[in-house]
Amino acid sequence: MTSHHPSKDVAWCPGCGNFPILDVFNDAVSEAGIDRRRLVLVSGIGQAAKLPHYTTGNVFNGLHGRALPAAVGIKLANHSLEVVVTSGDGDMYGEGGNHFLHNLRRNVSLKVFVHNNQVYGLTKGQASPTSDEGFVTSVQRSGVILKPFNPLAAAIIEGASFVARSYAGARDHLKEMMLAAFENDSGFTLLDILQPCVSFNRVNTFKWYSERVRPVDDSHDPYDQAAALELALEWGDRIPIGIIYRSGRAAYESRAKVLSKGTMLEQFERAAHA
Amino acid sequence: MTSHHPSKDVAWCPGCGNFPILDVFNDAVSEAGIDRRRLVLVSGIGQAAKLPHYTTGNVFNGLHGRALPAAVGIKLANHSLEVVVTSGDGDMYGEGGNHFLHNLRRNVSLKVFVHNNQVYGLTKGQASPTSDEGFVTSVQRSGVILKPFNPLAAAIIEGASFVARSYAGARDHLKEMMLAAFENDSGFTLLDILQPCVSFNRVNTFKWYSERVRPVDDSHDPYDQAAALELALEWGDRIPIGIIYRSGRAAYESRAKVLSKGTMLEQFERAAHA
Amino acid sequence: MDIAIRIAGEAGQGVQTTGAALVEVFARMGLYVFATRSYWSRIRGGLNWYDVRIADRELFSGRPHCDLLVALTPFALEKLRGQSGEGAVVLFDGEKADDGVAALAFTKTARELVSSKVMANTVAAGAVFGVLGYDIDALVDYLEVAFSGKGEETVEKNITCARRGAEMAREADLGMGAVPEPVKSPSSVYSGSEAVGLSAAVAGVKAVFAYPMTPSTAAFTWLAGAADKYGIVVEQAEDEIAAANMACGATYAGVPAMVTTSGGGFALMVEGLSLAGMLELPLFIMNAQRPGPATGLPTRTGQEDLQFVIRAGHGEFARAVYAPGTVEEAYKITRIALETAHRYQTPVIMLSDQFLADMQKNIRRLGEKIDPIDRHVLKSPPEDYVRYEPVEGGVSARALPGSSAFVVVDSDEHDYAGHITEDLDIRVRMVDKRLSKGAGLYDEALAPSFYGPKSAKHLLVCWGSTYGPLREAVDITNSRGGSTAMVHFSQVWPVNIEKARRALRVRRRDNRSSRRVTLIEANATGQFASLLREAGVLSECGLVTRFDGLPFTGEELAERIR
Amino acid sequence: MDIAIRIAGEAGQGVQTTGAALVEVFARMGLYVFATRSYWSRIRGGLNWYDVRIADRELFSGRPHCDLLVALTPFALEKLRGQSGEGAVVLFDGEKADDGVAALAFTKTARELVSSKVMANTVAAGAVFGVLGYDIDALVDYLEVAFSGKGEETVEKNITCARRGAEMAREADLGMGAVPEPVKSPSSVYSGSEAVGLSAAVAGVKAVFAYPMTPSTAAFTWLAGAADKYGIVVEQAEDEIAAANMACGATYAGVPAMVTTSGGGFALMVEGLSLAGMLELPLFIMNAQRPGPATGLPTRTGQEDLQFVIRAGHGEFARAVYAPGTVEEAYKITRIALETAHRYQTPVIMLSDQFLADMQKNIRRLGEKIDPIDRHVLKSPPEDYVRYEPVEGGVSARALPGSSAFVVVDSDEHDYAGHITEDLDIRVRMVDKRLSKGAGLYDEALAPSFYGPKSAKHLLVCWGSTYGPLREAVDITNSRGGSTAMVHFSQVWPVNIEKARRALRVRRRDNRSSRRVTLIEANATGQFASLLREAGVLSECGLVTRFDGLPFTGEELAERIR
Ligand SMILES: Cc1ncc(C[n+]2csc(CCOP(=O)(O)OP(=O)(O)O)c2C)c(N)n1
Ligand SMILES: Cc1ncc(C[n+]2csc(CCOP(=O)(O)OP(=O)(O)O)c2C)c(N)n1
Ligand code: SF4
Ligand code: SF4
Ligand SMILES: [Mg+2]
Ligand SMILES: [Mg+2]
Repeated sequence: MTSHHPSKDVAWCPGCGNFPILDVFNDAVSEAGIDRRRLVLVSGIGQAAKLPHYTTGNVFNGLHGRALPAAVGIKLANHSLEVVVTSGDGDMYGEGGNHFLHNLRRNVSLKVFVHNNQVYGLTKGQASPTSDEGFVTSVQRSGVILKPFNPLAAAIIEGASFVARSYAGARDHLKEMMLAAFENDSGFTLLDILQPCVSFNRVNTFKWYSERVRPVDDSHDPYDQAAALELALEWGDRIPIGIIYRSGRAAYESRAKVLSKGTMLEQFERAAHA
Repeated sequence: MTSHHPSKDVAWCPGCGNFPILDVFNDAVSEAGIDRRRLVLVSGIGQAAKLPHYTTGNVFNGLHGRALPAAVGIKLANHSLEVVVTSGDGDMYGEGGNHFLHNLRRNVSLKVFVHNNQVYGLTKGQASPTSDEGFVTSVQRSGVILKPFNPLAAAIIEGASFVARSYAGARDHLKEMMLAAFENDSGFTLLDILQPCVSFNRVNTFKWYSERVRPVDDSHDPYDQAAALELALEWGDRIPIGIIYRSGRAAYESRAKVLSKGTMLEQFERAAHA
Repeated sequence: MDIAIRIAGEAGQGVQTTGAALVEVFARMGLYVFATRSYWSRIRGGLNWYDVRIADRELFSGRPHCDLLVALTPFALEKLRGQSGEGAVVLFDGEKADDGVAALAFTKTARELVSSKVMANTVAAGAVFGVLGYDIDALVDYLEVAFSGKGEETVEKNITCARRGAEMAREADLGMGAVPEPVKSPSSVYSGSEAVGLSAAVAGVKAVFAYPMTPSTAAFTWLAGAADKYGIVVEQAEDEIAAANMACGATYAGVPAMVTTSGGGFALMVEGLSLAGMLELPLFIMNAQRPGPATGLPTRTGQEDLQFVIRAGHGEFARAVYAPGTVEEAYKITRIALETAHRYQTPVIMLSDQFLADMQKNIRRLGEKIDPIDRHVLKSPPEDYVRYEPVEGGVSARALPGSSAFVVVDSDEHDYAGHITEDLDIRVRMVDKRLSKGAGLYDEALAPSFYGPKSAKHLLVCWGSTYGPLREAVDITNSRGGSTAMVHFSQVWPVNIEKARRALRVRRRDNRSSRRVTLIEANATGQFASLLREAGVLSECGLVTRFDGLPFTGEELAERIR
Repeated sequence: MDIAIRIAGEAGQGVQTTGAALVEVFARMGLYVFATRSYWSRIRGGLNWYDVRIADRELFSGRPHCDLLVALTPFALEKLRGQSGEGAVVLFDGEKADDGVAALAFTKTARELVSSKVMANTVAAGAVFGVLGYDIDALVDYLEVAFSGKGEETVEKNITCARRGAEMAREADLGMGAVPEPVKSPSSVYSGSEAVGLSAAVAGVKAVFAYPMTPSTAAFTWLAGAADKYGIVVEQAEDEIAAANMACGATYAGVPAMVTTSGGGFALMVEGLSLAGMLELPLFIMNAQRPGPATGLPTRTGQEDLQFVIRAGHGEFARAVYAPGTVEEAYKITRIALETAHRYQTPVIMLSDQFLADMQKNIRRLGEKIDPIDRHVLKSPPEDYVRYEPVEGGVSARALPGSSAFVVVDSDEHDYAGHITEDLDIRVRMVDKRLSKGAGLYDEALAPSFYGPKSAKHLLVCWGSTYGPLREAVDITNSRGGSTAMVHFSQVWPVNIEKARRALRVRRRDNRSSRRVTLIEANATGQFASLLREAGVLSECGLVTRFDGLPFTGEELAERIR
């Protein structure tokens, strides 16, 4: 695979948890046999959101918080494309929270990979929606007093097709999760990836995560919503990673009548050449 | 209580579920002994959001979807005020979804009454986030294919202090819930009120709701999150109404250091007269 | 010869049904029709009315006073009687009324006759026919078609009601003197919203994203109804921010897309607009204006967002802003707007308003056959394709993702390949590239149209939906011995100085017109006047404004521009 | 006599620490200091630099070329060497280098000397002192204070490093010829962001809402740090829409509130701005500009949002827009902006930019004692108080909720009491009321300031942060025999025609100046020039622009305005 002008200069800090995610992503895309020319990487703004520039594919690097609506627009225009959203916790759950919420419900087949470092990296260390209580920053001087946002639980409740968590420090696990995500074509596919930020999060470090992450039990049935919720609500000494939930709902594309006649792009081109 | 120029002309349709809500609201405010001069009614735009004009109190009728941030601003400026948000399902959960999500986490002591008619009333009947699947409208011609948003479950998961549901057709229950809401001063207080829209929702009618709503069992412990979630996820033949959840978390105001020295308004005035 | 009929009552009472039926019938009869709607922001109650004006020549505007008022409620009677013309016939749905008002008890009649309250509307429509003295058969024919789906009995009942209504009017001796003779008017009735929706569908718009907002919802709803026929994905977004960004995504992927909204929703799309400017996407937004600020008057009309939409968005990028003046133009300009967006790969905004969105007129049938615009995309892009090749004129070749090329777009400043850059030399080149599109847009900007005698001493200038009222005002004033002509801009940005000066008879020397010039705008501050000054077109002019939320009418304007 | 020092390296390498230390030390020594920062949008790597300029007279701008470059990485050396002035001293943190570059190995030295990589910064600072020939004791004194909290050992180590750095420079015989003599310069250093934050705190801002966005975050962060001291609730909003609406709520409840953002965030606040216009709330927004469109260049500077912020928001309402030119003015104008917002009960925007936000200068100490503005609120409103009493000038008496009055505000068009209305006569009166504030704002608009000889033949016009560079350019050109003066607008909306004409020597007759006029703007399209044309102030002028994201400098401008 020759790389198509990927930015040579990677803007991440040495040691950042984004590097292993990028590596594993490249592996997983190859292993899944995804045609990079049909791959569209959609992102917002943030450190995680720069990933598309460091790999090969089509890229839509949009506005902070607005990766999801752009991705939905792309997928609805041409649902034959593999649309992967790569985003940060601030981008996806903060500024983009309303889109996250409603796209869980909309259930368009997007692969949504959130690099969750529990902090705003690019803007230098303010609290993000997933920052733990007590997390001290230049703005949250006495520590965060908001309850951390629970993306997995929200996704389970509001209708996502596939909900998983992995960790940048567990490469094999991460690859397995990405491959499972690529395989799921029945709607919104959320993979929340715990990602240490070595520059601004001195609490949730590689060590911190490594001591806590635990793969979910093989016995866990991802179709069991109550069990999934229980796992999703766990956070602290044990942090479950793995496929937490599958809803079994049909994807938006398969339910929207007009898409059954081909992609909108094909429909346009048919009309144009008729 | 003499009314202060409340709009004489009520713009609701005859038979609308908003009327009993307004009645009960007035009763509950009186019964709770709330000083109307310290009461601030904050709303966005929609049919429900017109309520403040039909009763007596201070009114901040802001933008569609933006009642919550305005209410938070008011409460943080003067937390001695009783701030009640009155909103519709589109206003609060649709356009305002991101504020809903993050204010659950922020846990400022607001009383948030959502008139949930499962439809956009004021704009003539499009689907709202809570519309049931299959609901047919002028826009959703083949019926809604998005999964209905579950506000109670979201509120339970993301940290609201108090989560309840009632029904416009159950006046006593509704009053009880409003009184309980007024009593809760430890954070975000959500009361979702099922409200028939006689003009645009021909599915979820008074009859439909009446046949389904069931008060939660006395044995239910609202501090039990798992049990609360189970109730919140119930929807269909049985729709639980009552106090679903209490988190026991402390309110934002009691945790923000700067507010311990009096309201910001007092602090300003102290400085101005120093 | 023309007659203005006003049907007025509460929301939800049938004003809409009756008005719409009359419009259709009159058009089928061969009369020229022009209808407007006036309504409160509520579902029941309040005061709504439907103005149906008919004539034996083409109409372009409503009239402030009606010749025939049909008041369905006491409130409607009270509020609108004073706004009826001298000698107007006033019908009231009741059993008694003041002098000069004919109490015709439509509801009672319908209840007695066919045990239906709803069919009071048909009685009223019949009464209108009675008053005007038109053959009731035209209405009967229409009712047969309109209610055919509801069964024989319903049809019969409606016909009975219509005939009875006409009789009641005749019995009460309410006949009007002269009425317009049916001629060979075009028989297809369209509203502005329908014209926009149809044009978009025909042009090959394949994705429509919106969040409901009056008065833009009508176009959105029309497109939802046409989705299956034309093959359009119509998705209600969670908010306007989503709508704009979804449309950006869809256009990136290659399909023409559209967003419909009104001022407050547009405000939320501003960041997305700037995104489209940076990504060079053919984003197309229709902003159907209503009076502001903030929520303002949701169901009223105005032209208050002109300067806003022209400058909206942080940073600098090229755009075009159109403002069609009539139903026909709404159809024509929607396509032009989409074409411009695609030719220049840049956002385009179309300003409509409640007046244009809701106005109805019978015109020649509009094309319904799909005839997609040219998207100007590369069929087989080269392997080494880069999205932002700097070229003369600023418009780089456009490829689509999923083809043989990688398509990289970025909201950060980017290099030719679309990748994020901090190279400030490239920055300068990219700014130049993006802004150089402005030259092409400027050259191609639509010339303003001229109506009236070339030699007129007083030039009246307007833009957007004010076209019709002003055109009538020109005719009225000239018929009264005045010397007026009008200049109408259906594109308001960029303003092509040469074209504008020519139309306005402006001398280059001092930017003054050789005629008296008056701007007509439905806002309080004269936004287009400022724009002409800024563009260096015209340094001074008079100004006539209206900002109460109602549209101008020809008669009113004729009074005010003397 | 002045010297420009540039410390350059990667993000996270200590550029910031070294630069900031030098600024402080020089100011304490009695030198005039002016510092700017240039950085990429990343946390590590890339190329950042800190420009510290020192002189024996007041400074207003940076310089394009430095006299002393301290390159901490090969990349910094490669990129910036060419931008050093003729005969500049170039230090490189390495063991060998090309001719003309002194390899001083700061990192190696620090590691060997005190086993710390971080203290390479102190070695470098010492070397700067060595090159300049200033007494190292000034730096030593500073280090004692700066590191006193970190313990005796750290202080000692730093001192050792500083002394060694100075020695290294001397040993390498790198002494510069003439350097500015310390004089009695003011010793308090502020950045533009600190000045804004401090002014807001002093003015009694009690609620600050923001979503982080470079380059506005510095002011937000400063206020977070001052929250306990001044009593301010500082809350990070979930998005910019929330921030604007939270501020609207807080002002309604009676406390001065502030929102900080940059262009893209401002775009999201536009609907909230319109809300404040309708509700008549004293919303105060600081927009620290950066180059766009969209994400653009997050850490760079520009003046591209002028027209946008002036027209932002649907519907029509009055507003004021300020654009301070210097650190002192940032302090002064922040207060004026808050006062104007409260006096007129209308939104006010202050345009800053990355250049102003980050620039540092030593000036006389700014007031730190709280001195709240007058909110113009009724102490005991009457029982029958109505919020929107129509009064001459449009500013109704303002009461607060929780007092003896009910305060009703509504984003719909409303009656005097604040309740929603569909009465179109009231609508007209309310529009008139809201817009009539414009007259007062117009009268009170700050007159532009003038600098240079009254008789100058060439007038240079600028607004906002371009003040400093242009002021230096005026001095430079005049010292070279030119005849230039400058006019600076620190308020850009409304433009008071009379005041502007007077400053610009414009004749009423033909809107031309009796001098040659050139506008200087950090955007590509000359937005302020358009504004002056629109306002009817000035019909023609020259234009000098810069839009690569870097600030103007005096020298560069002097070259370009010949
Ligand atoms: C509308 C808007 N608001 C704010 C910003 C500034 N901004 C850029 S990235 C970012 C937060 C990034 O946090 P996250 O998404 O968690 O990404 P990370 O850098 O941590 O990977 C913010 C606030 C912006 N670019 N646009
Ligand atoms: C920014 C913006 N978008 C859209 C609208 C139009 N609008 C007004 S109310 C409403 C929906 C109302 O639905 P809901 O909140 O459920 O209230 P209901 O009328 O059903 O009580 C919409 C879409 C608006 N006023 N502002
Ligand atoms: S700031 Fe944090 S998230 Fe960003 S690149 Fe550095 S380590 Fe990674
Ligand atoms: S439209 Fe529905 S919600 Fe609105 S007033 Fe009528 S019945 Fe009530
Ligand atoms: Mg993050
Ligand atoms: Mg609703």
